[in-house]
Amino acid sequence: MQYTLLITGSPYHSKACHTALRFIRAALNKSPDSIKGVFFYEDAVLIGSQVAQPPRDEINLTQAWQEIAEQHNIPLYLCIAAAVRRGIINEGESRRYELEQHTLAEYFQLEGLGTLVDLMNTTNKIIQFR
Amino acid sequence: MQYTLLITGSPYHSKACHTALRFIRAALNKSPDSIKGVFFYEDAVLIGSQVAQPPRDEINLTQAWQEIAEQHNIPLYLCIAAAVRRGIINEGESRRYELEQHTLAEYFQLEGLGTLVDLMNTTNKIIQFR
Amino acid sequence: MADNVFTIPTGFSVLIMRLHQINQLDYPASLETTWQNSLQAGDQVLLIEDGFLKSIQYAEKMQTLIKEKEITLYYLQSDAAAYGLSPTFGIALTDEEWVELTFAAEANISW
Amino acid sequence: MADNVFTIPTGFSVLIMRLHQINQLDYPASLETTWQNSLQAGDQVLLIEDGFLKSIQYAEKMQTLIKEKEITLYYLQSDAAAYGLSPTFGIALTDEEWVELTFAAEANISW
Amino acid sequence: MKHTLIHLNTSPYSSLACKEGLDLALVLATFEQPVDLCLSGAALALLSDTQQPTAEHGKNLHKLLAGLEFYDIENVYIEKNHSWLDSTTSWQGVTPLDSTEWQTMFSQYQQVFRF
Amino acid sequence: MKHTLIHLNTSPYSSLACKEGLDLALVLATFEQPVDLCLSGAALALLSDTQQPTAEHGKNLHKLLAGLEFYDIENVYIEKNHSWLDSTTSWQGVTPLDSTEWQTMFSQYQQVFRF
Repeated sequence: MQYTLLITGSPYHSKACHTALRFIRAALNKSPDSIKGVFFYEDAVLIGSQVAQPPRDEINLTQAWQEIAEQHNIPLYLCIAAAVRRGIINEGESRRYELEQHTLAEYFQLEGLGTLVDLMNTTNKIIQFR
Repeated sequence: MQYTLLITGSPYHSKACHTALRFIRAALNKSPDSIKGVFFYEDAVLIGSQVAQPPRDEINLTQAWQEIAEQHNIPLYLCIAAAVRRGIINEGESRRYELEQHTLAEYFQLEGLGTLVDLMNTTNKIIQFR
Repeated sequence: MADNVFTIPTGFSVLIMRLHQINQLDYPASLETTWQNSLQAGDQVLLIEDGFLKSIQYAEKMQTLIKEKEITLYYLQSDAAAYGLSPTFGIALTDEEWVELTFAAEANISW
Repeated sequence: MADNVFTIPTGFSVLIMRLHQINQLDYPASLETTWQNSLQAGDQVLLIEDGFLKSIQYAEKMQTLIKEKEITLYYLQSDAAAYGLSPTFGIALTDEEWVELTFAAEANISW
Repeated sequence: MKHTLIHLNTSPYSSLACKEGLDLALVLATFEQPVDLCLSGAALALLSDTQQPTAEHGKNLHKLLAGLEFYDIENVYIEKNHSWLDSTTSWQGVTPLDSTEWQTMFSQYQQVFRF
Repeated sequence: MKHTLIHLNTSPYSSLACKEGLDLALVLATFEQPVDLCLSGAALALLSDTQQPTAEHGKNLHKLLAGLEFYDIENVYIEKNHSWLDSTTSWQGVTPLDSTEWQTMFSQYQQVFRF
């Protein structure tokens, strides 16, 4: 049985991304195939910034999620509309908007809400962290 | 008599940046010298992103603030610690952290909280929007 | 002025009249209590953003607050127009009057 | 099972037992009422993040809720350790048990 | 297929939450997923007919309501007696539920997401 | 010089607000501005002596309390009877105010900022 995580809370204004990290670590530890994908929506897309620099004595949350993605081959999706308006932009979007900079961190990918619907229909349940 | 605006609410999660914009427009219209500076702290620093792309049928809030700064010569300060951890980074900080990208929009500047204390002591009052 | 004003150990003996900026329809319960209890006679309350909706949804409670706490209540004309809703009490301000009121207050607090 | 369950016009006639994830100490008043009223007998409530503090600050109210609504209340051991506070009721979960409970629920709602 | 309830509880003019909730509802409907809406708190302001927000307030989301039926979103619930809106000047497409119905509503969906 | 009250109302482990409020208080004090603190709601958790947060919970801000006096921050107010903390296992440097004192406190500062 596989599950989807939906994260909507800001990494700065809420604990959603932190709590979901604790959850996914425990879940993968218990059964490595239990999570099919993680979808970030609303302010949670801010987690996908390669530019954000947390103080050295604090957890690097973006990096912690990247490690999950790398080690367990779990896709981390950011809602493209929510991300672009919040300044989380990959190279392709950057060119499209004629910008010089891009900010999307490795292992995160921009996708439409249709991807969430797809996860919804191919996994047992969505667990939300807000 | 001059005043300081302190803005702490996220441009995505609150109306602080929108309401303060309405306020500063009315204030400058009434008396062009009334605002000495605007200080963005906490999640409000996200306003200083040059990368964020709001949908075309919505207000471009960063641009609206830039116009205020340009037309009235009002400094827009972002708390540097709050900004760097949230991925709003100028070229200097970008080099310091050995990053390839920078995100700080024109007319915004990164400053320490000491700048807020300075404004506090050289203006009549601080008006907060959160 | 400060003769029978109760003072905490800050050494301040004068209560500073202030403009309370209220921007939420519903604060968490304990904070709602705190801001309402902190009102002093003569204070001003300005409803902005979602706070404007208090004048509609909690009309009775707000009117009681105005009387009991001896405060003056303001809201912004532009918010009333945005929501398409008209409160039956309180003083509507143009954006220019909003600036005047805010600058004129002895102190400001944004809840 | 659904014989005397009241149903709204969605066409659903079965109440789905669920795990309510509560992550705030104080929700805005109306939302606090909504989530508590939405509890059905047999539901589970999991306090996480700030919500953990409900077990300390609102200990009595939470215990009443458990009895009246016939629910089971859980919290995370790691949160209790982080805050250095020990509730006198409710079931403490390891992170692994948290995952089990969450996966096992018929439905989940994050308030 | 999972039946989803999108619960809007924030003002259309206080953050992006209300808009992003509606966006999700419309995408679900587009992908032919059954979805209902319910409105409470400041989100009830969405229903007022006479809104005239400025650009600084935000997008006028009221206009989307008329199109919901086109997306096969047929149920928009509010709690009876909890609405402070004048029914003569607000959107008529809502279904008011009494308290018991409102309270059990949340347990009748496989998925509930609040915005 | 303006006397500032920094009002902490959020948990040290729920967002950056509590930390950023303390940062502002310390900077004000460093610049020799008079500043007091008051704590309510989830911010009272700051006082518990026996905290052991993980990196995911956040920084242990309790440790900062001992240093406040060094910064000449001498007044840390809480509301008497509103604290749910065991006084034997929580920081002793607070000044409990009764309800009237607590309520008038907010009117005794030129500036109040909540975090």
